Amino acid sequence: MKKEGQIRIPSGCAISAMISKEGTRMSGEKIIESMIPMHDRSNGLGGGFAAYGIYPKFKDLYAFHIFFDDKVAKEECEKFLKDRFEVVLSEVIPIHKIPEITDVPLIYRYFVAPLQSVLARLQIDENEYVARNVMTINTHLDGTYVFSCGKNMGTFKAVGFPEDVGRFYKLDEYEGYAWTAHGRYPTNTPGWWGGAHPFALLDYSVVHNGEISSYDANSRVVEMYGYKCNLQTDTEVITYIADYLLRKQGVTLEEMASIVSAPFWSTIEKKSPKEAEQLSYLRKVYSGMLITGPFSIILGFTGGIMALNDRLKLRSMVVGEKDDKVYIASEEAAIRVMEPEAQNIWSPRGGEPVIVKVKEGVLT
Amino acid sequence: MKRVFVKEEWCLGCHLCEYNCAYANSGLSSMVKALQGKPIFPRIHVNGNDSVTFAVSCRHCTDPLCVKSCISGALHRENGVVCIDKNKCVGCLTCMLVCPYGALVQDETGTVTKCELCTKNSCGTPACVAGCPNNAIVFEERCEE
Amino acid sequence: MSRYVIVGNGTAAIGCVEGIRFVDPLGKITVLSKENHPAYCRPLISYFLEDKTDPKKMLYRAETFYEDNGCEVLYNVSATALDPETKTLTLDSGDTLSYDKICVATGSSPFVPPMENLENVKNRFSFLTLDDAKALKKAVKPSSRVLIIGAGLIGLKCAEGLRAITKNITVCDLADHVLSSILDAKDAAFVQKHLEANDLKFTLHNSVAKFKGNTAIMQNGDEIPFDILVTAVGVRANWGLVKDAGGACGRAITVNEKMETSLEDVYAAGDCTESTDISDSLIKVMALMPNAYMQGYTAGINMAGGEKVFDNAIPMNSIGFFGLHMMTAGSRKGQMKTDIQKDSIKRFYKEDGKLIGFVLIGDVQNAGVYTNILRNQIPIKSLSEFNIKKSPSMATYDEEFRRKTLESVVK
Amino acid sequence: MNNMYISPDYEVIRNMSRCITCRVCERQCANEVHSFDPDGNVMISDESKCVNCKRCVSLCPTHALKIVKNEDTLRENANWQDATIKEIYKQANSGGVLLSSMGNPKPLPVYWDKILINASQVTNPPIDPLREPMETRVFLGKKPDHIERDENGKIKTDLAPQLELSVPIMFSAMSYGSISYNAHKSLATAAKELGIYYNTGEGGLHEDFYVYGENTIVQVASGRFGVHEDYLNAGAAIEIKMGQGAKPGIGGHLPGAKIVGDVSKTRMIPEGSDAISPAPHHDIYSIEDLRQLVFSLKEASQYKKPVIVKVAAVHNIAAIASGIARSGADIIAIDGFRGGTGAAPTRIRDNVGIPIELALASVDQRLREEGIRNNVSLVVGGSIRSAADVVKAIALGADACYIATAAVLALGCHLCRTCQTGKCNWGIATQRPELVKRLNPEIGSQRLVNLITAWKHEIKELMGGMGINSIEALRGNRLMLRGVGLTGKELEILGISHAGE
Repeated sequence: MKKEGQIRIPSGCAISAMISKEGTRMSGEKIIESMIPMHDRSNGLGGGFAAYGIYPKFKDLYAFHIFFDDKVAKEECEKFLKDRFEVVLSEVIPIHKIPEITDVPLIYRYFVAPLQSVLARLQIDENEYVARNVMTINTHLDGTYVFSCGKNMGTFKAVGFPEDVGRFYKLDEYEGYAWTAHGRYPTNTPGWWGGAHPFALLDYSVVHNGEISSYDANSRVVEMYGYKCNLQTDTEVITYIADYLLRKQGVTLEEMASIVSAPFWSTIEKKSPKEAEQLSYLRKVYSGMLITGPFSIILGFTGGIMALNDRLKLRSMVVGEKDDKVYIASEEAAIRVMEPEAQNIWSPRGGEPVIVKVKEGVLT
Repeated sequence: MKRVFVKEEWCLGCHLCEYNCAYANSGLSSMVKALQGKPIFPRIHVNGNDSVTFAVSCRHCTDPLCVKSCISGALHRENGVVCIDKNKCVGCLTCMLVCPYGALVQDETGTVTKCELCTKNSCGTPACVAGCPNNAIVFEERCEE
Repeated sequence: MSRYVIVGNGTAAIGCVEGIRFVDPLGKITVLSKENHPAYCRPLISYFLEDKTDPKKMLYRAETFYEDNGCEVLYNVSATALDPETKTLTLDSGDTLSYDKICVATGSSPFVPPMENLENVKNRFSFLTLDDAKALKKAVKPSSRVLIIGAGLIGLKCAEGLRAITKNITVCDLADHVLSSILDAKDAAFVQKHLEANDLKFTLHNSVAKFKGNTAIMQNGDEIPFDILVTAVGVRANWGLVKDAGGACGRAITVNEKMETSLEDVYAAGDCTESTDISDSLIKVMALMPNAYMQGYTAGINMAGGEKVFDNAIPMNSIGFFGLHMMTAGSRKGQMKTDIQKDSIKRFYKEDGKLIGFVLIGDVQNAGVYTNILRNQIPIKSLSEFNIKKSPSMATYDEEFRRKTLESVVK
Repeated sequence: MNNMYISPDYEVIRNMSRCITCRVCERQCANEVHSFDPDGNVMISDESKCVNCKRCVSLCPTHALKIVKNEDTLRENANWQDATIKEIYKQANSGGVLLSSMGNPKPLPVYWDKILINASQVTNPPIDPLREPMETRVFLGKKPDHIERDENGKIKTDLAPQLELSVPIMFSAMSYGSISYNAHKSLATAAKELGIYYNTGEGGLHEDFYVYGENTIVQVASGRFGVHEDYLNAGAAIEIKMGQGAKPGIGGHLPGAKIVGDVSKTRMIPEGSDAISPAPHHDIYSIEDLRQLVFSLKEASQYKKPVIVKVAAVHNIAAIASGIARSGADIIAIDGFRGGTGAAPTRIRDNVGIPIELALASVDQRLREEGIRNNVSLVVGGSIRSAADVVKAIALGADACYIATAAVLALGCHLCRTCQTGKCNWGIATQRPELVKRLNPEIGSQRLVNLITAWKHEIKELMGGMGINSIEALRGNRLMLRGVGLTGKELEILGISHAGE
């Protein structure tokens, strides 16, 4: 069977997220539990989490989480890294061996900083530098897969049910101000660890439930901008779109929402002329980044999360609150597990972004 | 009330209206049976000269001279449609003498025949209109000028 | 509520009823009918003779016409006097009828010139009313010899009708050609030939000097024996009612374009009136059915308070004998253009660039186009074509007129 | 033998038991095939004149007529086929270049028919266009690489001039002269009603049609007929015609007989003079010359109109397109070898150029590889025959499609391919007033509106089936296509997988 990257694999999913607006760091326990009631939304072929604020000690370093098929791959990759980065710390990511998770690859993390000399020569910023190198590793280094490369954040994923993956990575021992989780229901993958979600690039991570119909239109557009859609998954292309728009084009989260989940022309025409002009400009200029077909995504980034549905709301997604915490999940049941007293539970409309940011100043 | 109007700009002079009319008012189920090998007496006629053609049928005047002039009471209006009672017509042709448009003709019976907007047959939309290939004949409601 | 009285029950009377009702749905209308029939199509009486129609079909309007239009009809009633001062009408019964507006539509009566011993002729008939026709039809047998005095429209139409019953018909006239009121001698000869081909015999420029039993002694000495005599010399307007009341009259009752007589609230319409022929601007009695209707209708509208003028009367005739149709309109003077074919004659009369009259014999297709040009005095120059050899049609008019009539609702 | 008799291609079959001698066929045939024989009181026909345009068949009220292929044949020969031999006879008779019209009729591969479209099942839902909004609006023109913000942080929204289409279909260039006034009027009014565009072709713009300017693309071709400042500013866009799919590499020739009245006035050439468009633009012998013309036209139109460069699909089309994309042009129109024409040398029509499907796929891919796909919009034409072809073209990477043959078919054309005679019985490819009036633009435009509306419905159905609710999510979405019966090379060029993969 072909794995992710060799063929496009559709999948259904469960997603979940929690965030503290005060920046309070929470253990991964709740987010793991939230996936239990949504067990049937996954089929054991992939689960994963993204956590923000988990590496405060290394917050200025890029944390690379890497799967290696074997030692040879690891050595080759480490050589690659050494030529380009200052590796401050390399270590095995601690795991808890459990019978539910098998075929475990080598899982390492590296806290790195780009070599300033190289950066200066290339005249690009460090984010771009990191992104390009990660893309190169994932495209060209066989048996190596960088699945997380942001600062003070990390993703953890594996083949298995998400609640098992959480236990496997001992996420109850991490503390983050924002968490997202994903349970996967792919239809024809043999199950590859790299294919599990979240998908991350730099500090952007995406968990996604759905199957987008615009995939190749989107992927061929982002590929024009240097991204390589190695996995051929929705989550990957959505992450690249987010990276391109937010990081490279400098659009706001709201603007990004109005591009990928664009309001219908008929809706735009009903807005005030000024607003209509902005919205229609974005639709025209970034028309190739409109995403159609069902999706509910939670985009994680440093300092916040954004949840977004497709414009027709073809996938479920609910939001709830309690105090400074905001919870988002495919099902209300998952929210109730994280916070039985959750209030203001609502279902955002198609294309209506739910952006939650940690209070300014808390994270610096 | 809907009437037949003719736009000479679009008349092709194909004369199909005449044949469709004659067929529609023949009461027969096949055009071939109705028209083959016989003279036809359509209620619409393609007129014209070297440069222009157009079909002419009864205008269904709001104040029809023919009805006023009819010496037998055969011509009358039914809901605005100028109709002829062939039973009463004696073929005096006074109507032809007064109609400014030449919309009435004498048929093989010696009596006068004229367009009744296909209200007396099963066409629905007048046959000339339905069959005109170029919309030169239309069936519309228009206001009196 | 206005009270309308219409004296007469012919075409003009019906036009008058329809005119009144166009404006006033409520006013009381009383129609006085001398004849004991609902209005019928008088010109059809010849067709009645040949069974092309019957009294029921001859009705000018539906049987329910009077009821539908809220009219009271008094049959077998004539009016004997009109008093415009008191607005009353005296009936032959001696009763009186008061009115707000009155229309005199009394028509005409046969005019018979004095002929010696005429009063002793048995089987003598006029030919103007349905009753005349009924009586005549009853009297004529296939073997009957018929003598018709008058080769005008009435006489010849009568002859045509009787021809369905008997072959023995002779028509005499003082004039030297048939249909002298509408045709000149040349055209009349063409028509006469056709009539003779249909077994009618003529003795023209000749008239009855006296009667001797059932034989007419002609002026030229000929003797014509007959079984049936029909007098169809002419008609005279029934103008007495107005004239006796002091109303202006010429050869008939004088009316203006609104059909008003010189008497206040007294209108007149139909064969009893005279009006201006616009083709030659002369005042004429135009005893024609279309005119009668238009006059009656105009009178009716004005009587009921509406506004209507009828100012384009022309003499016109459409008539056919034994399948030969002829149509005439307007006057026969001015510059004449002629197109004579084997079986048709067309004559046009122009004056000041306008068509003032025409005669069509044989080919009468779309003659209404000419009538319209004549009646509306359309300058011939403005026509896209006026080719007398061609049949008239909408193509005869200019483009503007065509567009107006073909692309919009017309009156 | 002098002037070899060539048996007619068609035979007129009249069912005498149905013919009512109404003579409609006679009155409607500009080729004078039919006539009435008063002696026998029958209709007769001279089939040597018949071009099989079906006007008589369509109008015969008793359906007494059919036109069939003449069964008179030469001895069968797979190599020397009938048509081939007859062409030789014709050339031996005349000594001339063979002329024909409309598109390439040869049985060359039609890739559209070997590409199949995807639909959603189970893992994501198809969308019902009757229940959910389904967008087909498209903007053609250059898109910026970066956004800019004003001092308040608002995005600056001044965009290079764009064409807005309600549905990604436009009527492609057909000149006034090659087609009739009424055909142009039909196209113009339909384009306006539909919210799309029609194209003047190279014959200028009749003054009556300036009112449709917002929906007009004015063309500048090598003959520069009817080109002046007002003309350039009259339309919504300006198209430089470098080539045409039906006859790449050659110009045009409208015979003087058709340069009459308004055609002459509109083209700004004397009545009766032949209108000859040179093969090249004599001011464009290279790509840098094109850039100069593009900017000359932009100058003349104050940079308010997008400039389209139209080229025929030829062998190195990807490189040509890349050059155009860097020339300042806003839109590239590519015309495939099956595109129609009013007149072309038969040999050129049937043997020069490449299929639009392959050209489109390679151009789209090339522009993406060069990162300049957003510099230009891509419009493709050359036998787009149905909504499915449109969907496939968009999925291969086109922004919109040009249709012309389909449009004239809607107007009544029966593809008899004798436009060059000027005796079009359907009032389309003719200037004879009595024939021109046969196309009532009211009917013509309604039929075009119907056609595009029908296609729009079908496009929506197809998109909905794929779970796509806006056309931009279809553009370049090649995953939605699969090939059948195509070689690996063909699939590679098309950038699609084989069905079943």
